[in-house]
Amino acid sequence: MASPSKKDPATPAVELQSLTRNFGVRTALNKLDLTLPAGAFLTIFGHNGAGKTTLLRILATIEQASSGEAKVLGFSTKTEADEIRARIGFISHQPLLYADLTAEENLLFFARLYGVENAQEKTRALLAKTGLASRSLDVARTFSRGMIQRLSLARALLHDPELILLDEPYTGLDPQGTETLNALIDEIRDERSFILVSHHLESGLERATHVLTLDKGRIQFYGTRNEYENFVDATGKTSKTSQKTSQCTGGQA
Amino acid sequence: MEPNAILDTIYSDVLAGAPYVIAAYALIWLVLFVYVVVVISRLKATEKRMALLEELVSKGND
Amino acid sequence: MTRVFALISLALGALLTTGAFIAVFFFVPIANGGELAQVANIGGEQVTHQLWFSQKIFYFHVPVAIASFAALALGAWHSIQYLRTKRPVCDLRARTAMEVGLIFIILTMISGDLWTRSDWNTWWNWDPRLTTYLILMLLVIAYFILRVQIESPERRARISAVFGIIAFANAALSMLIPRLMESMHPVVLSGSADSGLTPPMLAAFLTALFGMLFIGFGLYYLRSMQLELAERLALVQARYDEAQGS
Amino acid sequence: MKQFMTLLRKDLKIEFRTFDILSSMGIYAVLVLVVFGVAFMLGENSYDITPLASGLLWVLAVFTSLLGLNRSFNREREFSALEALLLSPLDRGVLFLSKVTANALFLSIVFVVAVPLFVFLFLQGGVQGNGVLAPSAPLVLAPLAVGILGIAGVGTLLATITLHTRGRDIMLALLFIPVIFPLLYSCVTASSMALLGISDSMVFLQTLGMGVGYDVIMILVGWMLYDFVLNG
Repeated sequence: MASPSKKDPATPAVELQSLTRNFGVRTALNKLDLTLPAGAFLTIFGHNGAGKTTLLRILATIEQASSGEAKVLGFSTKTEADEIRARIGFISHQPLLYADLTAEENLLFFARLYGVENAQEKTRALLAKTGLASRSLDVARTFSRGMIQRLSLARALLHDPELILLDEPYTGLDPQGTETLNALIDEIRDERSFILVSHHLESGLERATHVLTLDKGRIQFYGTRNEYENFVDATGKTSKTSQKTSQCTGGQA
Repeated sequence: MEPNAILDTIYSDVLAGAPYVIAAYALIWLVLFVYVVVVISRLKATEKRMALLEELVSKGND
Repeated sequence: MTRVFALISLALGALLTTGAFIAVFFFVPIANGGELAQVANIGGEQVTHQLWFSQKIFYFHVPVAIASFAALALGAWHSIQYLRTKRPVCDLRARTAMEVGLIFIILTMISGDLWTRSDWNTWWNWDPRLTTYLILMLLVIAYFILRVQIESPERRARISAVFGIIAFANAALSMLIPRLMESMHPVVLSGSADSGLTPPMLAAFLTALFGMLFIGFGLYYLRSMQLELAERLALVQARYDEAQGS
Repeated sequence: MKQFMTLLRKDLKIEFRTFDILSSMGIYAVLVLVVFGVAFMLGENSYDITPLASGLLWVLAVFTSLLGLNRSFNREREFSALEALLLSPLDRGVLFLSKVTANALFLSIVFVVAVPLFVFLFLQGGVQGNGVLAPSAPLVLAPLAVGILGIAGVGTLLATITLHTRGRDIMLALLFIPVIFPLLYSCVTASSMALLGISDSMVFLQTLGMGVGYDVIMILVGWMLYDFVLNG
């Protein structure tokens, strides 16, 4: 598994063509059409059950769409899933790790699984970057919520992904944890693309270049962040934290 | 013809076996019959509910 | 229109089986049972064998068994179709085929058990063939219990499709292995069912077989129509409630 | 192939650190033997169980492996590690085969202890005058090996299926025993032949062959269908 070659920047990070996903009678996603340019930072808002997480899981090739086409980094989720999996990192409120392996063993295991060449150095570097070097020999089970989140972020960065998907990563994090997570995201921000699913308007908007709001599986709004701000002012959409984007540091979980 | 031992052995199996053979056929027929009746009655019930719904829908939007 | 087609097939099946039934009990000679101690001359005819009356169950027992195997095969086929095309109707058809299969397996068990009772006068002996059918019954019952256990319709269809295929592969193996094992030992069972079938017996057997297959297919078709209608009804009902609600 | 080794090494590393599966299976096997002992040997109505030996051995095999298989995915369930595997560019068949190998290894370890214990406890030809085993007794290892491979193969597949159902462990038993029947049938026959003396070695080999055939078919079916069983 050669390390993922950089695609030419023109290919969009995500292309959706009438993407639909229904669970029996309920429609979770209803004919979504959307193109996200490479290097963008998309934040997805929406009430519970609006289809945010389902969309993310389809992009991450964990779930399949009922109909329609979804392309990630130019690869189709139906036919070239493994190509996509080699190029995306996924962070969610679930740890996605092995509880009985140590921090270092976890990273080494996933590095080898992703076919990363210099697994040893990569692991050590990431452990240092996420401030877990001191705990690298401790079993993940003994970690605090914040440390697990950082280890999960390290795991997602092992294979130098081009697109990083974050599914409500701030849930259950203390302010200090959110702080370090945001710092880490900024550090690796260079021409990678990001998709963040968040309940929290505040922290979601800070880094967003594009915003998507879903309602009952349909696109309510999709555009750049400035367009979103005008859209919010124009419609005076009342959402409890929709005041102008104040420069607060870490958003409350 | 006086009771002939051989005759008894020949037919012994027939008499002993007979009730079970008949029971087997009867049960097979019964189970199939019950199943057919159940399926048809369910089919009728579903159709009735569909008709009811269609009527509601047509009444609803005119 | 399709309902008529199903009813025709059912009627044809019923006709054939009753025809076979009449033939078996009135025309086809009773098969030969165990050897007699010595040849007896009754009414001028040389009688050499005990009359094996219970063999009469054979004419329905084996066709029903074959029909159940065909139903499982149909179930496995629709399961494969579902995995390939993800169309919910395939899952529904697979489920119906398994249900009809279960009915026929139960019939095979009943007739097999009664045959055991009349031949070896015990209600149950661990005869490999009969045990195989007990296992198949458990397998299909497990299939339905598995279906009930999974909530999300999409995963339930996928998982039961996989188990449908496993069940069929297993059914084939469960049928094959006991027979192979038996064929290795010198055949002990005297007058085993399929050997020594005189032409009239064969004719009766075949009519019964096709009759059962037609009944099976007719039932399958009727049942899957009923389920498809119920499914559509649920969809329309949900849409209607939604329309009412919002 | 590299991924297969990585996955296998991970399973072994976690197991030898926590002994989660081995301990539960080992203890369970001993308990089953104790129940056999009490049932057959206690008091004056003790029986000569040599003719039953192979059957009892397989009762032990089936129920011990059921327990182990149920726990084999615990480590994937905790911290949602299974989803992490689904996210990686990993062929699902490789994941299936690595899990089957790991489970087969764990089962073999438990049996390397349990079978001699069984012989020690029941077949010593002691006071009850239990019949001495046929000279071909060591041959029983062949059906045992075939059986363990089959149990691990089918067991892993069914354990993945019942992973998402509500009543997990009862569901696995419900699916496992009907599906394992053909393998059980050939293995029990083969091992009783081995223990009680092989009259016709051709028959023994053919019975064994059927067990092997079952393993090949079922593991192939599992390998092909694993992707459908796994995702979400």
